[in-house]
Amino acid sequence: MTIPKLLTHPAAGFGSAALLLFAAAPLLLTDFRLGLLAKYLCIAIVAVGICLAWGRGGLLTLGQGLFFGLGGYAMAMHLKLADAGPGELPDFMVLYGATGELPWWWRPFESPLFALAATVLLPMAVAAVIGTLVFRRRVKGAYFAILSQALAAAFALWLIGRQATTGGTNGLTDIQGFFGYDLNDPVNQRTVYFVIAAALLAVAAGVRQLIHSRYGELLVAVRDSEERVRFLGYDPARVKLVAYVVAAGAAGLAGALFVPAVGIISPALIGIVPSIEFVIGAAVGGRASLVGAILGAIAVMWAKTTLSEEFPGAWTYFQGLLFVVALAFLPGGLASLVRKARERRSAAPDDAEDVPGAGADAAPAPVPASAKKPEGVTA
Amino acid sequence: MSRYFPRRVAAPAVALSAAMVLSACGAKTDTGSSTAKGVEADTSGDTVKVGLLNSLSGTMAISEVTVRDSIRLAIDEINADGGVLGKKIRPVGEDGASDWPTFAEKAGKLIKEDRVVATFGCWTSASRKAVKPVFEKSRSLLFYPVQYEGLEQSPYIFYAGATTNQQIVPALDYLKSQGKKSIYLVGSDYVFPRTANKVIKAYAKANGMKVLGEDYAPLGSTEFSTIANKVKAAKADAVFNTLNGDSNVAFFKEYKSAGLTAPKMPVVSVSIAEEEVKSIGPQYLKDQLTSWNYYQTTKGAKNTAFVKAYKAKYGKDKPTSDPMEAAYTSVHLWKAMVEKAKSFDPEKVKAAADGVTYAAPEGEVTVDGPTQHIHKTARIGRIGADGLIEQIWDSGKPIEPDPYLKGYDWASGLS
Amino acid sequence: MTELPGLRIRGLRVAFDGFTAVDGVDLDVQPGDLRFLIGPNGAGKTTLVDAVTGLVRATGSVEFGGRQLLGRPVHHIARAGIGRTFQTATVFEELTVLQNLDIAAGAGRGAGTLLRRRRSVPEPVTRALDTIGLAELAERPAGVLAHGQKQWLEIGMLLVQDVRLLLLDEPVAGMSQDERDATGALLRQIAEERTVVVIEHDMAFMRSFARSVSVLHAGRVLSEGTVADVQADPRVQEVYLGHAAAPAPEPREAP
Amino acid sequence: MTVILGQSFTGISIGAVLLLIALGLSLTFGQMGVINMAHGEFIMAGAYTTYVLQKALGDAGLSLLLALPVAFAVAGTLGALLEWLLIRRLYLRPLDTLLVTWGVSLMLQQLARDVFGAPNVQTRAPELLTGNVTLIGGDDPLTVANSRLFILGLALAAVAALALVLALTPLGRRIRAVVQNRDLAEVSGISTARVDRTAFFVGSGLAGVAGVALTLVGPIGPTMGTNIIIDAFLVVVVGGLGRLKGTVITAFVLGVLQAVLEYSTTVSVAKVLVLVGIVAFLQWRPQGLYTLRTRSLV
Repeated sequence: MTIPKLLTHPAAGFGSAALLLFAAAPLLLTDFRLGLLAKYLCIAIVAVGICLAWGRGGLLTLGQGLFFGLGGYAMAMHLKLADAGPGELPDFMVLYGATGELPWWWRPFESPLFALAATVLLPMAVAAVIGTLVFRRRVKGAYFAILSQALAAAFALWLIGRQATTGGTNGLTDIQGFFGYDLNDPVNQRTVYFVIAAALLAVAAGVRQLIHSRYGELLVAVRDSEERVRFLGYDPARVKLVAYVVAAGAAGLAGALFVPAVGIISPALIGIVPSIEFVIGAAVGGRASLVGAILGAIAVMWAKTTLSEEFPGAWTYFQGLLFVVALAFLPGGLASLVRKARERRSAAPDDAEDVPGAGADAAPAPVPASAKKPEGVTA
Repeated sequence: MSRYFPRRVAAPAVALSAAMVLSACGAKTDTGSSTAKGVEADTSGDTVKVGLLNSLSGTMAISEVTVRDSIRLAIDEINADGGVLGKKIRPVGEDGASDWPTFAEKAGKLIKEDRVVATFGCWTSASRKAVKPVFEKSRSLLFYPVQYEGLEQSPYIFYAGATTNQQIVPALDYLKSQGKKSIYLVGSDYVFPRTANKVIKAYAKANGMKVLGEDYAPLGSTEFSTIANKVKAAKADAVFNTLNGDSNVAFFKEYKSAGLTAPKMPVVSVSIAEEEVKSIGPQYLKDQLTSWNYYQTTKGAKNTAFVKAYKAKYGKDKPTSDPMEAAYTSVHLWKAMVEKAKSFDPEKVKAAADGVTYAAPEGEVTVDGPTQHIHKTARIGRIGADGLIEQIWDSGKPIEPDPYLKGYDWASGLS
Repeated sequence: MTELPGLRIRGLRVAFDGFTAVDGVDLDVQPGDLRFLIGPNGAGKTTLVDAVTGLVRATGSVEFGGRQLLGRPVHHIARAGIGRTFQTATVFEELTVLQNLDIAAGAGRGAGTLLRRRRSVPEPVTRALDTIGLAELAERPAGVLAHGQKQWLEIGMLLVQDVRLLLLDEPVAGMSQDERDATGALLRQIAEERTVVVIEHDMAFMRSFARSVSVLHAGRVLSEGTVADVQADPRVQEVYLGHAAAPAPEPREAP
Repeated sequence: MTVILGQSFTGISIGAVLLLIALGLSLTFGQMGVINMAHGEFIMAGAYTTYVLQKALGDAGLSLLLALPVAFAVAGTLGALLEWLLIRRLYLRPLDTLLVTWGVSLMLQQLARDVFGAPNVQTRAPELLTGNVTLIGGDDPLTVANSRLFILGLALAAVAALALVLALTPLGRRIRAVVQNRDLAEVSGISTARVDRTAFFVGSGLAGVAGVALTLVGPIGPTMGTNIIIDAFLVVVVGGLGRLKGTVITAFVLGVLQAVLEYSTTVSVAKVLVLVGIVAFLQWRPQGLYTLRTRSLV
């Protein structure tokens, strides 16, 4: 292997990412900025799932807030109960008039194991139910996107309406401990950061494996021509379901890790607007490219923090512009620019290029001539 | 060979992180939080920074921008007057973007990165609840300018707005004195209205008033025909309104369309100040009631000067309102506390707080040390056709803050 | 070699919003046949194939090897050994030729295989690559293939899918004469082991390669038999040429 | 009894508002298949047009009447501009259109904030429209708000106008031709690009008209569009793409459903139930209430 080849090798990418996340960032950043980075990494975990479901599977998941929220609340419920101590009610319940009894659906979250499992499995189970129903009925494209949005909005409304048991608009806040460790302690905050960074690498590695597997090729095939795949004897509903459920699990995990990193989970993170914001990072970086989606999510979050510190109004314009430019004029995201540049430099085919869909990446799926109508449902 | 790589890399990554977790264990919760230290503010130079934390974008920007403006006015006045303890104040503004986690993040930035000596801001209870742990963990001070639902007393927050017994309870007293026997509760679906309504129901029960109905609309909801129908059918003597923001516009338009008027069934609002009157339109609000501690029309030389200074700085058509006045006052109160303590150190400022007074536009206010709330005068106002609010009743003297309503027997079951 | 199943259609009817596209078709395709379906535009040829493959809802009966197909989901019908192509070649443009074939070969794969990477080329895929003559282009994205090559790739996908019955919708449309001949030879070769039904407008192609022909008109089977039988049928001449009594329909370019 | 009647009318009037905000979408989304998330901001543009006209003219009644055509033109122009600048490049990518127009909506909101200020602005309603009509007198009178009657009338008039335009005018014929078979229409000499733009102009213009009507019942502010856009989309989706009839029926059914649920539960619960109900309904009829059965492959 030549040196340049080594540098572009995926393992080198993972290695340098690990180096950056575990060594460089903690050394260079203040505790506060590291905390912010932890938050960005959580969003990047959601973006990894979106990369799989949307970039590879063509499922525009505009309702990831739902799964992010399920994971976040599952984690926060346990932490609130742990803070309150055995037999005690969380502080907000006392304040907002619960009748002294812990609601039945809170009880299982007293167990740390149940809560931890629920952060990932609960969103996956919900996604499995939604996905089974929706994909079986061949609801797709924009219909699917609007339905996901409606569900996320409904979940946020439901949480808001049940203040005594969910904290209402406040959400669950003022979380003190994380499985016995005091979150006030900067050392523990750092640990939380490391956990999140490791989770991101693990999820990215897992999704990368999926993308490069036969399943990953099949998923791209379903994205580009679902009907054709069906005639090959596959059930596309099941192929899509897997991607959707995995993306939901990633979002749930991200939500769960967001709680100790930021110390709050609230309906404001679940509704329509945050759900769309989850997508923008992946869109800017390159929805079909794993690295693109991750870096895109981090960069957009970083831009939001920085720009909104200086010019709050400008951020909104900038965000709008990002959507327009990234999607209308650069559908492959920044990743497609990088790839083009690399291709121009070396005409020789690269080892890493045998990724399905790498060529045109997120360039729009070819649409049969008869499909000038919106993607929707078929008979 | 690249195809084998994910497992190879994933394994070291997991091992590495496991090692990190094991080696980097900090304090356990059960050992007490002794290792958690407050963040020291930077008071070394000849200026000190204070944080301004308000929503400049998103749904709450409507209200919070005006608060930001009045805080800046107060800071300008203090700087023109020589500053605090000989140091000029440098405001550092942050946008909470109407999003509670963002508030928490920005609070952290102000305290840890900018090392501000105090922070002024927040509006919704949700944003206050989100930043409360941040200020407590860092042992830094927040001055909160808006009336709220009470039942809170953070050691690192000064509450410059009214608590329930300075706004809601007086409004109920006023309705009772007017012979109103039944009320209908309408509010937005969030903490303040729900908690306020709990207080109102307890009061009503003890005072022989009937609560004929209680309805909540999601924040931002603009469809109120059903609620107007329900209110109309209930035939209450008065409506107690804790709706927030946009919803008020739709509610009052619907209320008027349903043929309900102030003489027939007055609405007492606790979230509508001069700024909101302007955006709803006096056409729909004429003669309706509000309960606050300050109006633009409040008498007194101090207020005349405040209103004049505000309009000079921000424009003739800009009204002043209660939260703006409270925010403005909170900056001056902080200055008085710091000067009494002769230090910017939060612990010393807290210790010096009790009994600090300031001649505010609303009249003289006094800090209550134990609760970190302010003694304030309650005022009932009536909205005029010109959009200004005219005071029709006041409590006569500042009311002692009682966030947990300990002084009221009927409130014993509330917290 | 096991007994090849045949296709048996009885009283097939497909209606869209009042318009009946297929109106009571009875059709038998014997195992190992190379059957051509011809007929003017709107005769119901493609709709017939749609109905057999489960794409549109239909009434009547479609049996393949004795198993009823109507009412079953598309992917079940596909797994029962029935494959089809479309008028416009639909291959997965962003995947390579090899990946296209590998997916076609894998409908029966379990989760374990699916979640792993493709390590080697399955034997049927290698064979299909040779059969359709695309071995050289195996690593190219299917999107860059020439039109005819895409059609061959589609046929190749049906081969690795190991279908017993191939339903091809205008496979030589837009091909050069050489390509047509190559395709025809390929179809003959395939028909030795499988049953093939071809929808075609190209009469010269039909004459060269059909073993039997069915003529559809207005949703019904008008005539059936060998090429010669059909050409001699006056009803067929009328449908194609109005009242003229030309001996045979002229070759006609597909649109 | 009065309550039931009153609530039924409330349902109808909620339905009328839904119909107005969804009507433009039934053209741009339902017929042309463009998912325009900035539709809500065109409604906002209509509302601000009313505000500006009233500032300029003073008279509430006159400015409201004048606002109807002006808002149609303003919002329509914005729509045509959006179509020309962005959407026409994206006809084959409906999902990307969704996100791009979302970005546009963000920018339009911020623009409104910068031009008109973050706080809501107010318009005076003409005195005639602030009162109500008593349908049943007596101790428990049943009254109907004039503003609601106006909106109901406006909604029905707009539906009738749109239906007539689609059915009778050359423009309508061209739109239908393009919707049914774009390629064939193109071959028959119809400039599909121009039809697209005109249809988008009309659909967006209808959003502007809805904005004028909303000034009578709700707030006028930068975020007014976001609050209603999803509702509008759901109406069109449930009604079935391409069917005006479906949109009309769905708007009123959802309005009445919302009113009934609001009355028997709470507003929040009603909203959640309606949303979940819609998702369940689409399970049962994924193509909505009314559908066009065609032979199209995808």
